[in-house]
Amino acid sequence: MIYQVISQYNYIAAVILFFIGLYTMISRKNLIKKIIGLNIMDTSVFLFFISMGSVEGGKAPIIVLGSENVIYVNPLPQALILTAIVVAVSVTAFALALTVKLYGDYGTLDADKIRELREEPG
Amino acid sequence: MTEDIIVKTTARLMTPFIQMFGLYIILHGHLTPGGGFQGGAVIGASMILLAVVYGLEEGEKRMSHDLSTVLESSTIVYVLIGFIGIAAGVNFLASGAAGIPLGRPGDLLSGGMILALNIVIGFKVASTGKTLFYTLAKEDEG
Amino acid sequence: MILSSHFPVLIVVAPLFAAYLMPLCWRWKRGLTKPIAVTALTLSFLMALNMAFQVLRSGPISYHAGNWQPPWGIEIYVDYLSVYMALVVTGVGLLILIYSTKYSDKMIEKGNIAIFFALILLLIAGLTGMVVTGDLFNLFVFLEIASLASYALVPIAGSKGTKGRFEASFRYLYMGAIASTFTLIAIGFAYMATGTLNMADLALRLVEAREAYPTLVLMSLGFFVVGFSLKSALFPLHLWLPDAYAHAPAPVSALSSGLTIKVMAYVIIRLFYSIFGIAFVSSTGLLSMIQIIAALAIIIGSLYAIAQKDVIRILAYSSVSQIGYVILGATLLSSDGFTGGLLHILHHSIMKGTMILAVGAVMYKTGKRNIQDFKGMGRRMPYTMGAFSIAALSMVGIPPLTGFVSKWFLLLGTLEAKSYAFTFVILASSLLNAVYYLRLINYIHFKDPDEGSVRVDEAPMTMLIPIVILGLGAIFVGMMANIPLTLISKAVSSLGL
Amino acid sequence: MIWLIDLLLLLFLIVCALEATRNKDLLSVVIIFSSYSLVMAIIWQQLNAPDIAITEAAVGAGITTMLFVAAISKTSRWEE
Amino acid sequence: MIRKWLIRLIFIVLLGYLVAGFVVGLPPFGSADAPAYTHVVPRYIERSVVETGATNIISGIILDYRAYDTMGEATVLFTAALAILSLLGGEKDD
Amino acid sequence: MIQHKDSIDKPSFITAFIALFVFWLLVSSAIDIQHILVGIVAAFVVSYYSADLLIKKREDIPSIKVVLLFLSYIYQLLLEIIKANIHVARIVLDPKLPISPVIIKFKPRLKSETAKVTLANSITLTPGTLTLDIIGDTFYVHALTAEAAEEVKTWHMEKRLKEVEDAA
Repeated sequence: MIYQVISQYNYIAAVILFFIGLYTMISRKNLIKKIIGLNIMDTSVFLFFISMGSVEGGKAPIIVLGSENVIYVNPLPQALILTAIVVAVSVTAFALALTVKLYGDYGTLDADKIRELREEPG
Repeated sequence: MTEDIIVKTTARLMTPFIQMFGLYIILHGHLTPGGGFQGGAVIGASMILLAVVYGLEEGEKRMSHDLSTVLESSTIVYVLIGFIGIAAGVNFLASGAAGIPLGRPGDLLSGGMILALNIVIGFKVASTGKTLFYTLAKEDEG
Repeated sequence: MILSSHFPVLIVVAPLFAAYLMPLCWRWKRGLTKPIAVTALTLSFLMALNMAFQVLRSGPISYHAGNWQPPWGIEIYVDYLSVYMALVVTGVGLLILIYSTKYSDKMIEKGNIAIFFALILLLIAGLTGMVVTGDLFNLFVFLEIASLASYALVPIAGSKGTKGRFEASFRYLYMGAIASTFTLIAIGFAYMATGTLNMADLALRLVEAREAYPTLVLMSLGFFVVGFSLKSALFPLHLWLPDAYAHAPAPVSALSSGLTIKVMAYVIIRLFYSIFGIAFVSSTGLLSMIQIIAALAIIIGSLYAIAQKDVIRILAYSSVSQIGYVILGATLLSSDGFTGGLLHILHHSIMKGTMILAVGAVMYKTGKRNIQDFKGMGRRMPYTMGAFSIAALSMVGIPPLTGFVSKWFLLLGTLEAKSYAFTFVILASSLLNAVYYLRLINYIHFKDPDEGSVRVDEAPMTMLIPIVILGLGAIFVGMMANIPLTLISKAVSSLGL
Repeated sequence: MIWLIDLLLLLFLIVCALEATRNKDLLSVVIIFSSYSLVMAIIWQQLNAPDIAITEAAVGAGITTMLFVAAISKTSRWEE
Repeated sequence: MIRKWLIRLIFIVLLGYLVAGFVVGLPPFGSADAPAYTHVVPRYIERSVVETGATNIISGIILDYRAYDTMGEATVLFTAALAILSLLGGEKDD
Repeated sequence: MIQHKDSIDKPSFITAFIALFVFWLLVSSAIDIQHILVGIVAAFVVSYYSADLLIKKREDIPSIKVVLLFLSYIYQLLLEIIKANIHVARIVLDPKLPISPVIIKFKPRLKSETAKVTLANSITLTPGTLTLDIIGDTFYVHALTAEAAEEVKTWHMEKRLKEVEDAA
């Protein structure tokens, strides 16, 4: 049991990072901190995917022509994560642009203060 | 903007080589690790480097607004490459099945549609990376 | 070369292609921006119609992108349910787009108009892509396109928008990003347990995986449900919605309320019925939990709506309540209930679309949207407000209108499932709906306008026509409910109820 | 012994993430996050995912960091 | 003070227990028998060179087998660029 | 400042093109006809886009003699780096850790900006020393030990670089 848990250390690290990211997103009031938390959370998911694709004794999925009986690691999760990284960057960039705009309007990055300062639309 | 001549001169001399390396990554995407996204990101980073060292106007001068508009829309080419499949009587985005020659595996000019798509994606990512940074960093937002 | 066999992919590619053209048009040929957008979406709608006939004639269509066999390549799978959703999305989307062509001139900052149309096209393309895809990761990609476009559409009005628009958009993005990450994790778990991303293949292989990796399958289901509940604003997770609606331009609120959250609800239905299997979901106890949540959403959404002063917020909370109907109908495990839930998607898309667009027309003319400002509006904008009133009555569930039909089926469903508590919930909520919608109608038609209020006349034609078409849709669908019902009943029976 | 290095790298990641949560100076947080990305890239190289490693190094440590720096330069550097 | 620490300890132990329980339920790390490695992937590994002409399997997957996804991905980037331009960019009203 | 794109002339363009093409061949895994053809196109694109960064004006074009001298300079630099590596390793592994970090300033006789920056980067690349800044003609160098600092002031690499500069 203990060995089973320990040997999956990549997954454990991914879960810990996920919770750190989620915690940062929820507990910090600063908007940029929230975005950092989002990024940590995203990378933890990527780490989980890549770990899932790992195969013992596997080589990187670049085929060396003419060699046989080579074990390659699972390329599909890697292909998916390539897409997901781009998505994460896009969301981050847009969130940062919003942050800049919010700062221009309210002069603060504190989520609570922004909520106080906000006026209801009429 | 910096006044440091070490940074300035190094950035100036390195940028063409960084861009060349980015192109190398893009064009070897089907052979070695890397591809359109990675190479595009490298080229985009080289433009960001120029902007950080020499100021945003410099980069704007090198890549006009028209050019970046065109490059932003370069995804059109991706779709048009996809239409080759339909024109050939098979499905959207088909490569080998549409009769696009795959070449001899391992050659630089091989991989059928993959090489073309890598180039499209490379330009797209480079221009988007540049646009994202330049828009975000622009001093006067009007 | 038979083009019609490529419609499953072209229906997504057409709006995408138009969206790519938008920046070019804006730079060099401004006059072309709007015609291209409308043409692309019209094409999309016609393709959806054609596919509906194809599907009705010869069963579900499976399209293999890139000619790769399904588990290896991406399959686009159009069955009865997909084509029904595709019709709703492209049809209502088209009307909202036509409405926006006029609306955008006055209410959107000039520099943003091309981006506004591009983002609307991207949003609709993303939703259509989600609806027709047969691949789990492809679903995620299109989900991200649609989400990013809708975050960006909230503050699009620029300096002509309200002050809190950035905060609303940030909140929306914050919730949406968490939901997207959850979805990605869920996809990872599902892939880990089965080794495939194709939905049909996944459904087959999950049966075995449930034995081998029970925790994985359960976690996958859990993350999916939480993620898409967030995205579809199911009751305790609806907090982002009212702000986002209140600050967005009217066509955007109409799109989000009418289409986005419906498509997210569709994904939940798809997950339950086509992927995990409704029997398995029900055996985990999740189903009864969701039923209760949906019932709570119906009641609490309505109660919140009664307390609002701002018309858009009333409609927003009403959406929270209506999504409860859809989810409740889908989880009742009775074919009548499911039919009602699916019909409610169409009904609510049309009704909410009409009402938000009508409110948008009033804002276009007066710039105001407090409930007080609607006094006597019925006399000034008779057609707009007439459509609004028809839609409101339909929401309450007055007989020949659509709302009545879908609620009738839902009631039958609750009776069939012997869940009498839910019968009571639906009846009670109709009463609550009546409270706030009739109050609105009273203000609009039976009160005199305040002294010194702005004198306005009817909205411009390009805005009025979509509103009236949608309003007439309420009557039409209500009278001839059998037309959508042929598709829905096929969908229901093909999903195994 | 390779697994020991992996373990150390993962530990470093967690420490970086915690520090990024704790630190009040946003510019430091961004630099810490950049090194976090680089270490993540190394881990992915260890897991035989060179494509993803390059992407993370170019995008995560390069472009994302620059975007953060640009945003911070236009807002405030300190978390209140 | 002690109570606060106790609560934290209990919380961490609980979380650890949950994580351990979850991790044990996963297929072992690096296993070649996991379903993720045995169902769809073998074809990519064995045939991608022949079928796509690319020796980099990942390129073969993202730009040929799953090229439709990558079109969506490029679209996400396009959307992000438009979104940022709408907030901070270009021409404004007079 | 960087020059504007229109001012680039043909010889500068061709020089940049050749430099980039050689770089392409160096990083390429194989040299065959396809690599050469694609390399020509790629080098053309990059030099079209940013040749003016590499070669600011006509006088910057190096003669063949300068290139050869520069290559020999690079070779010498590699040897220096290896030597310095061993030296630093000895200091760090010494249990007494005999370090005495100092910052010194000195004025090399180099004139051109490129030469100065090359020297600064060479100093930084050699372990144990680090160029902090160049202000005017003055170099500010941080060194691990006092001897290393003295050595930097009278480094023979500077003379070699001067040769390269004079040849240009």
